Amino acid sequence: MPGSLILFYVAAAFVLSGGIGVVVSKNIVYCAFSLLVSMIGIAGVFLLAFAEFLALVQILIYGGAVVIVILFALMLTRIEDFRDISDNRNRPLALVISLGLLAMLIASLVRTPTPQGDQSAVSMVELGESLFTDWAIPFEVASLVLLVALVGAIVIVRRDAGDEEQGDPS
Amino acid sequence: MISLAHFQVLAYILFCLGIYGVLARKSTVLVLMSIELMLNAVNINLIGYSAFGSFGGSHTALGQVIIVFVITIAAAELALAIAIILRLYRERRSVNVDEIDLLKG
Amino acid sequence: MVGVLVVLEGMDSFVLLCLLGLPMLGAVILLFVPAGALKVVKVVAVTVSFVVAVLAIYIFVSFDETAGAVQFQKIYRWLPLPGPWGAGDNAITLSLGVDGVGATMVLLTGIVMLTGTLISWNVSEATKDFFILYFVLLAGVFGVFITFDLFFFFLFYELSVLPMYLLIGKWGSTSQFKGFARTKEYSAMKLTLVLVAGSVLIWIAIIAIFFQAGIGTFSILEIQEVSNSAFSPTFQNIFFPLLMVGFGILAGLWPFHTWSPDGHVAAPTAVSMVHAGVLMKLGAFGIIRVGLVLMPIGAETWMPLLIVLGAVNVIYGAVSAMGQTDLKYVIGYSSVSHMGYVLMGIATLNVLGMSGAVLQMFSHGIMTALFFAVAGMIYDRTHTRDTLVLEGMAKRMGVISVLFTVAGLTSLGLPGMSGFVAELLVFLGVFQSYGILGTVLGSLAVVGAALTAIYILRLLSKVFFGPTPAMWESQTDSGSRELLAAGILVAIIFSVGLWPFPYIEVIESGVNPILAMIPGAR
Amino acid sequence: MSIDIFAGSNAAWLIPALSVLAFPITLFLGRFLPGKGSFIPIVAIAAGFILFWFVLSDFLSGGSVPLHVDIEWINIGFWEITWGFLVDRISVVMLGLITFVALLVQVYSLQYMKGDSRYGWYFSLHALFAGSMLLVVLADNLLFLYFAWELVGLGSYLLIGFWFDRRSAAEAAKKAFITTRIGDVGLLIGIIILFKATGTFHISSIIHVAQNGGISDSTIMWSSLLIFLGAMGKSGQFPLHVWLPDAMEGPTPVSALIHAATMVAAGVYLVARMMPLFALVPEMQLIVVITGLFTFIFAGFIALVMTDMKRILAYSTISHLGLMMLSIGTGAVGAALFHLVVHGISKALLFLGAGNVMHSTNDETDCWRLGGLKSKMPITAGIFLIGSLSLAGIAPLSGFFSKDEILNSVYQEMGLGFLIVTLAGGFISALYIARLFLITFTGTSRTDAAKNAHESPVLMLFPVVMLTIVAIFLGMVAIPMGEFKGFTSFVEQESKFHIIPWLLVVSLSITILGVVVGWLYYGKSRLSHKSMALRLGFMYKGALKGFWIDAIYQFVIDRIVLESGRLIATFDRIVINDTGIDGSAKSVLLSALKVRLIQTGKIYNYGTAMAFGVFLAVIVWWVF
Repeated sequence: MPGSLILFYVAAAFVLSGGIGVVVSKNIVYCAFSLLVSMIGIAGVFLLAFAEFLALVQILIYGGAVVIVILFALMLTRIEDFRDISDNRNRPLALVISLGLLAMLIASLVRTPTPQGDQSAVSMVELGESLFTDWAIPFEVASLVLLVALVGAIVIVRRDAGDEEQGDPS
Repeated sequence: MISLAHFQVLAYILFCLGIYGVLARKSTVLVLMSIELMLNAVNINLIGYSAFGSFGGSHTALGQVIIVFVITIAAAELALAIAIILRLYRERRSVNVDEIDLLKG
Repeated sequence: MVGVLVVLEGMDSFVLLCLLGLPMLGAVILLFVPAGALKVVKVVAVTVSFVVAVLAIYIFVSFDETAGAVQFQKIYRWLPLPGPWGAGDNAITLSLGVDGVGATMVLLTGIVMLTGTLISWNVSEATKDFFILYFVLLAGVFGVFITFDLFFFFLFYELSVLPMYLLIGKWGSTSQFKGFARTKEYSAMKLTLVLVAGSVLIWIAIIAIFFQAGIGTFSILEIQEVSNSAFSPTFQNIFFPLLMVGFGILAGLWPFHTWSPDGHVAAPTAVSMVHAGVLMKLGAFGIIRVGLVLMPIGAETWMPLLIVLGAVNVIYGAVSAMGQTDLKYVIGYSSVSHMGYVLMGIATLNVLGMSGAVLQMFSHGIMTALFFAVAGMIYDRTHTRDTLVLEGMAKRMGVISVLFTVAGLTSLGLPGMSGFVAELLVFLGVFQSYGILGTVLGSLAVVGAALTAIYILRLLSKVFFGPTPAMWESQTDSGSRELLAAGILVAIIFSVGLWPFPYIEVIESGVNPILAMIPGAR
Repeated sequence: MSIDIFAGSNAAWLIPALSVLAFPITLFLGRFLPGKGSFIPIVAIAAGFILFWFVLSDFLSGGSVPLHVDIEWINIGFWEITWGFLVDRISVVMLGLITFVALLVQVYSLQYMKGDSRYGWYFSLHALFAGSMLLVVLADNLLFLYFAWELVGLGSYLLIGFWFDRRSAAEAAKKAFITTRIGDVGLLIGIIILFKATGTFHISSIIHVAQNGGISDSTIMWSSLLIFLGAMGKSGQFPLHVWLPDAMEGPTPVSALIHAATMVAAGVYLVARMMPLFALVPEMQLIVVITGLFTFIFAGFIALVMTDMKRILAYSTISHLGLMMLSIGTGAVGAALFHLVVHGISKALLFLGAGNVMHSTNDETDCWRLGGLKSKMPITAGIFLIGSLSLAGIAPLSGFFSKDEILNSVYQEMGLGFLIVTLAGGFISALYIARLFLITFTGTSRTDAAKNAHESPVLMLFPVVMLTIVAIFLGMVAIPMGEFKGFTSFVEQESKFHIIPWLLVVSLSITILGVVVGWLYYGKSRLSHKSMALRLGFMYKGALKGFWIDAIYQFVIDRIVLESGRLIATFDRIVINDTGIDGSAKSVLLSALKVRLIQTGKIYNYGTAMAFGVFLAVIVWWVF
C-alpha cells in the first residue's frame, strides 16, 4: 500500500469520524468540535490532492472562523436551551434515505466511466492567475455577496427600536 | 495509488452523513453544521476531479476556483444562517426545527 | 360623392383594423371622460357603436360572395419567435381578414352592439365603467371573428370572456327563488370559471397544433396548408375533442351549459344581449374556424357524438325552459336549445347543415338579443321577471308585447322569420347525413321546435294575454329609443326570413372552402 | 320561354299577392286612413275574386296549361329551393271558395266588429290570413306550402286570440296553435323525408318520382303518414280536433271564415293534392278512410249534445271534415272537394247567421237560452234554415249533391259496411242540425236577450244572403251540362265513380228521417230528449265532455309534459349544476383543503420529499 494511500485513509478517517460525530453526538459542543475534526481532515484531503492553498484556506475559514462563529452563537444564546438535542421522529426515514442515496451514488459511480488520468497539480501561482484574470468578475461578485451577507446578517440580528422594552433579559 | 474513486466515495459518504444530519437533527445549529458537511463533501468531489481530470487550457484551475467560491458562499451563508438562528431564538425562545412551522398549511 | 367612394376604396385594407380598434378607442376615450358627465359618456358610446355598426354593415355588404375566400386581408407582424421551430419570423402575426362566415358574424356583432348600447341607456350605476367594459368585450368579440392567427384568436377569445365577470358581478341582478337563490356573484364566478376551463382545453390543443405543424407560425391559413401532412389521423382524433368540448362549452354544449342560463339571467340587459346573441356564437365559430379547418379528419371522427349532443341540447333545453318560471330563465334555456341546432348543423358536415348552422347563429343572435331587450324593458318597468306574477301585459304594453311575440314566433321557427330558414336548413342537413341516425335526430330536432312552441306560447299567453290585473294597469309602453333598437332587430329578422338569399350566398361562400377541406364531407 | 305573368290564369299569383300586400299596408298605414284602413283588405280580396273568374274562364275554355312560376329563394350547394305558383283545377276551386267567402266575411265584419278598439288590427289580420291561405292553395312545392301553411296557423292564432284580454281566448289561441303544431311537426318531417328521397320539394316532381318507383314503399308510407298527420292537425281530425271547438273564442266572422270554410279545409286540400302519393300505399288510403269515418261519427255524436251554438257548429265542422277525408280516402277527390266547397259555403252561412243572432242578443251563444227567434229575425231564421237543410243534405240544396257523390264513392270503393256507417253519420248530422235550428229559432223565447232580439243591419245581411243564394244553387254544378261534365269531372278529369240512383233515394230518406226525428224531439216535443239522455247515461255524459279527449290532453300536458319540464329543470339545477359543475368546483376546494395539510411547515419533511424527488428523478433517468 503506497504511503499516499495510507495518508488518504487517515485523512478520510478524520473526515468521517468528525462527520459521524456531528450527526450523532448528543452534546452540541461536541458536535462543533467534531465538525472541526472533520474540517481538518478535509484540509488533509486537499493536501493529498496537492491543493495546498485550499488546505490552508480550509483550516483558516472552517477550522477558525466557522466553528468559532458557531460556538459564539451557542454562547450568545442560553446554552441550556440547546441541551435537548434529541433527534426527530423521522430519524429512521432519514437513515433510509441517506443510505439509499449513498447506494444510488455508488451505483452511479460504478455505472459511469470515470476519467483515469494521472494526478496533476495546480500551483498556487496558477490558481492566483486564473482567479484574477479569467474569474476576476465572478470573484468580485463573490466579494459583493459576502458584503451583502454581512450587512444582511447585521440587519437581521440587530434589535429594532421597538424591541427594546420587551427585549429579553439575556 | 490514490484514485478519483477514493475521493468520490469519501465525498458521497460525507454527503450522505450531511443529508442524514439535515433530516434527522432537531436543532437548527446542527442542521446548519450538517449542511456544512454536505458543502464540504461537494468540495472533496470537486478537488478529486480537479486533480484527476484533464480539462486543459484555461480550465486547469477551474476546480480549485470553484472551491474557492463555494467556501466564500458557505461563509456568507453561515453568517446569515447564524444571524437568522439568533433572531429566531430571540423571537421564539427555541431553535428546534419542529417548532418552526410558519409555512404549515 | 366620388371622393367618398375613393376614400372608402382605400379604407378597405384598414376596415378590419378599425373594427377592432374603434371599440378599444371608445373605451380609451371613455377613460378620460369624467364619470359625472353622463351625457358625454352616452354620446361617445352611441357614436362609437354606430360607427362600428356601419363598418360591420359595410363589410358584410361589400363582401364579394362570388370570390369567396378570405377578404379584407391584412397581416401585421407582431412577434418573431427564435428557436428550433423553423421560420420564426412570422410566428405570431395579427392576421386580419373575414370569410363568408366571419362577415356574417361581424354583421351580427355590429347590430347587437348598436342595439345593446341603445338599450343600456338607463344603466345608472357607474355608466362610464359599464361602457368601457362593454367596449372591451366587443373588441374581443370582433377580434375572434376577424383574426386568422391562433394566438390572437385565443387572446381575443379570452378578452371577450373576462369582462363578463365584472359586467355581471357589478351590474347584474340576483334572482331569488323559493328555496334557493342565484346571486350575481355566483353566476359571474361560475360563468368565468367554466369558460376558462374550456379555454384551457383550447389552449392545449392550440399549442399542440403549433408544435405538430412544425412550421413555426400560429397563422391558421398557413397551418391549414400543411394540415394534411403534419397532422396524423391519430393526432387529430386525440386533439379534436379538446377543441370540440372547449369551444362547445361556450356554445352551451350539454352538459356544460349551466353557466349560460344563470349568466344570462344575472347579466344586465345589454350584456345578456351580447352574451346570448354573440358570445355563445364564438364557441360554434371556434369549432368551425379552428376545429374543422385544422383537423378535418378528427372532426369527421367526432361529429357523430356532436350531433347527438346537439340533439340532446335541443330537447333538453326546450324541456328545461318549460319548467322555468323566470322570464329570463326561459329565454336562457331556449338559447341552450337553439344552440343545439347550431351544433347539429355543424356536425352534419354538409353544405345545407353548415350553412344552416351559421345562419342559425346569426338568426338566433338577433332573435335572442330582441328577447333579452324586451325582457329588459319589462323588468325596467315592473321590476320583476316572475311569470307567475306578470299577467295581461299586452293591454298596457302593446308594442312590447308585439316585439316579444315576434321574438317568440321566430324562436319557434315560424316561416317568414329568420329562425325558420335557419332551422329548415339544419333539418335538411341533418336528414341528409348519418343515414337513419340523421333521420331520427332530425325528427327529434323538429319535435324540439314544437316543444319550443309549447313554452313560448304558454309564456305569451300567461304574461301578455288575459285580463290585466290592477297592479299592472299603470305601466308604460316602450319609448322611441327602445323601439328603435328593437325595430332594427325585427327588421333583420324579417329580412332574413323573407329573403335569405343574400345572406345564404355569403355564408355558403365561407362554408364551401371549409367543407372542401374535409374528406368525407358531402 | 317567358310567360306573360299577367295574362289569363297566369295572373293567378296576383290573387294572394294583393292580400299579402294589404297586410302591412293596413297594419302600418291603416290608422291614418278612414275606417282604420278596413277597406284595403276588402278591395284586395275583391280584386282577387274578380281575378278568380278570369282564371276560371281560362280553365273552362280548356286552353291554359297550368301556370308555373319559380322564384329562387335559397340556392345552396346542389339544391335550389324556390317559391313557385301552380294553378291547376284543384287550386282554382279553392281560389274561388276562399276569395268568395273571405270577401263576404270581411264585408260582414265591417258592421260586426264596428266599435272594437282594434278594428284596424282585425282587418290587417284578415288580409294576412287570406293572403297566406291563398298561397297554400297556389303553392307548387311542399316547402312553400308549409311556409304558407304556418302563416295560416299564425293568422288563426292571432284571430282566435283577437280578444286576448279574455283569459279563455288567450288559452284557446294557444291550444289551437300548439295542437296544429303537433300535426305540423309531422308535416315538416314528412316533407323533409320526401326531400331526402327525391332532392326536390316540387309536388309534381315528387309524385312523378314516386310513381316511377323512385321512392321505397316504406318511405312513401312514412312520409304520407306524417303529411297526413299535418292534415289531421289543421283539419281537426280525431284525435287532433280538440282545438277547433275552443277556437270559437274568436270573433264569429273569424269562425265562419277560418274555422268553417277555409283554414280547416287546408288539410283536406293537402291530402287531395298529395293523393297520387297516398294512393301508392293502399294501407294509407285505409288509414285516411278510417280516420275520416271515425271523426265523422264521433264529432257528430258530440254535436248532438252540445248546447253552445258555435260549439255545435264547430263539432259539425269537424264531423264534415271527417266526411271529406273519408271521401278522399276512397279516391273520390272531386267529390271531396265538392263537399269542401259546399260545406264551406253552408257552414260560413250558418256561422254568420249565428253571428247575427249573437249580435242582436248580446253575444248569447247558449241555444237553450235563446228560442223563438223566428219571428224576431225572420230573414236570419230563413237563411239559417236553408243553411241547415243544405248541411243536412236535403234535395235540391247543394249539400245533397255533394253528400251523394261521397256516398257513391264509399259504396263503390269500400262496400256496404262502410256505406251503412256513413249513412248513420248522415242521420246524426241531420239530427243535430235540426236540433240546433229548432231550439234556437222555434218555440218560445227563454230569456230577455232572446226576447229583445232584432233583425241585423243590411251590411250584415247582405253577405249572408249572398251565401244563401250560392248554397241553394251550387249543387247544380254537379250536373253535367253540355261541354261541362259536372264538377267532379272538372276536378278529376275522368271520374271512376258513377251515379247509383237507389242510393239517392236511400240517402235522402235517411236525412229526412233525421230531420223528422229532430222535429219530434225538439220541435213538437213528442219525444223527450231528457229521458233519452238519461237512458243513454254514460254515452251522454261522455259526449258532453267530448269523450274526455280534452281531459286526456290536459292530463298529458299538465302531468307529463309540463311536469317533465319541471323535473328536468330541477334535475338540471340540482344534478347537472349543483352536483356536476358546482360539485366539481367544491371537490377542488375540498381536496385543496386536504392537500394543503401536506405542507407541514417542517423543514425535514420538505427535505425528505426533496430527497425522494431526487431518487425518482434518477431512477426515471436510468430507466428511460
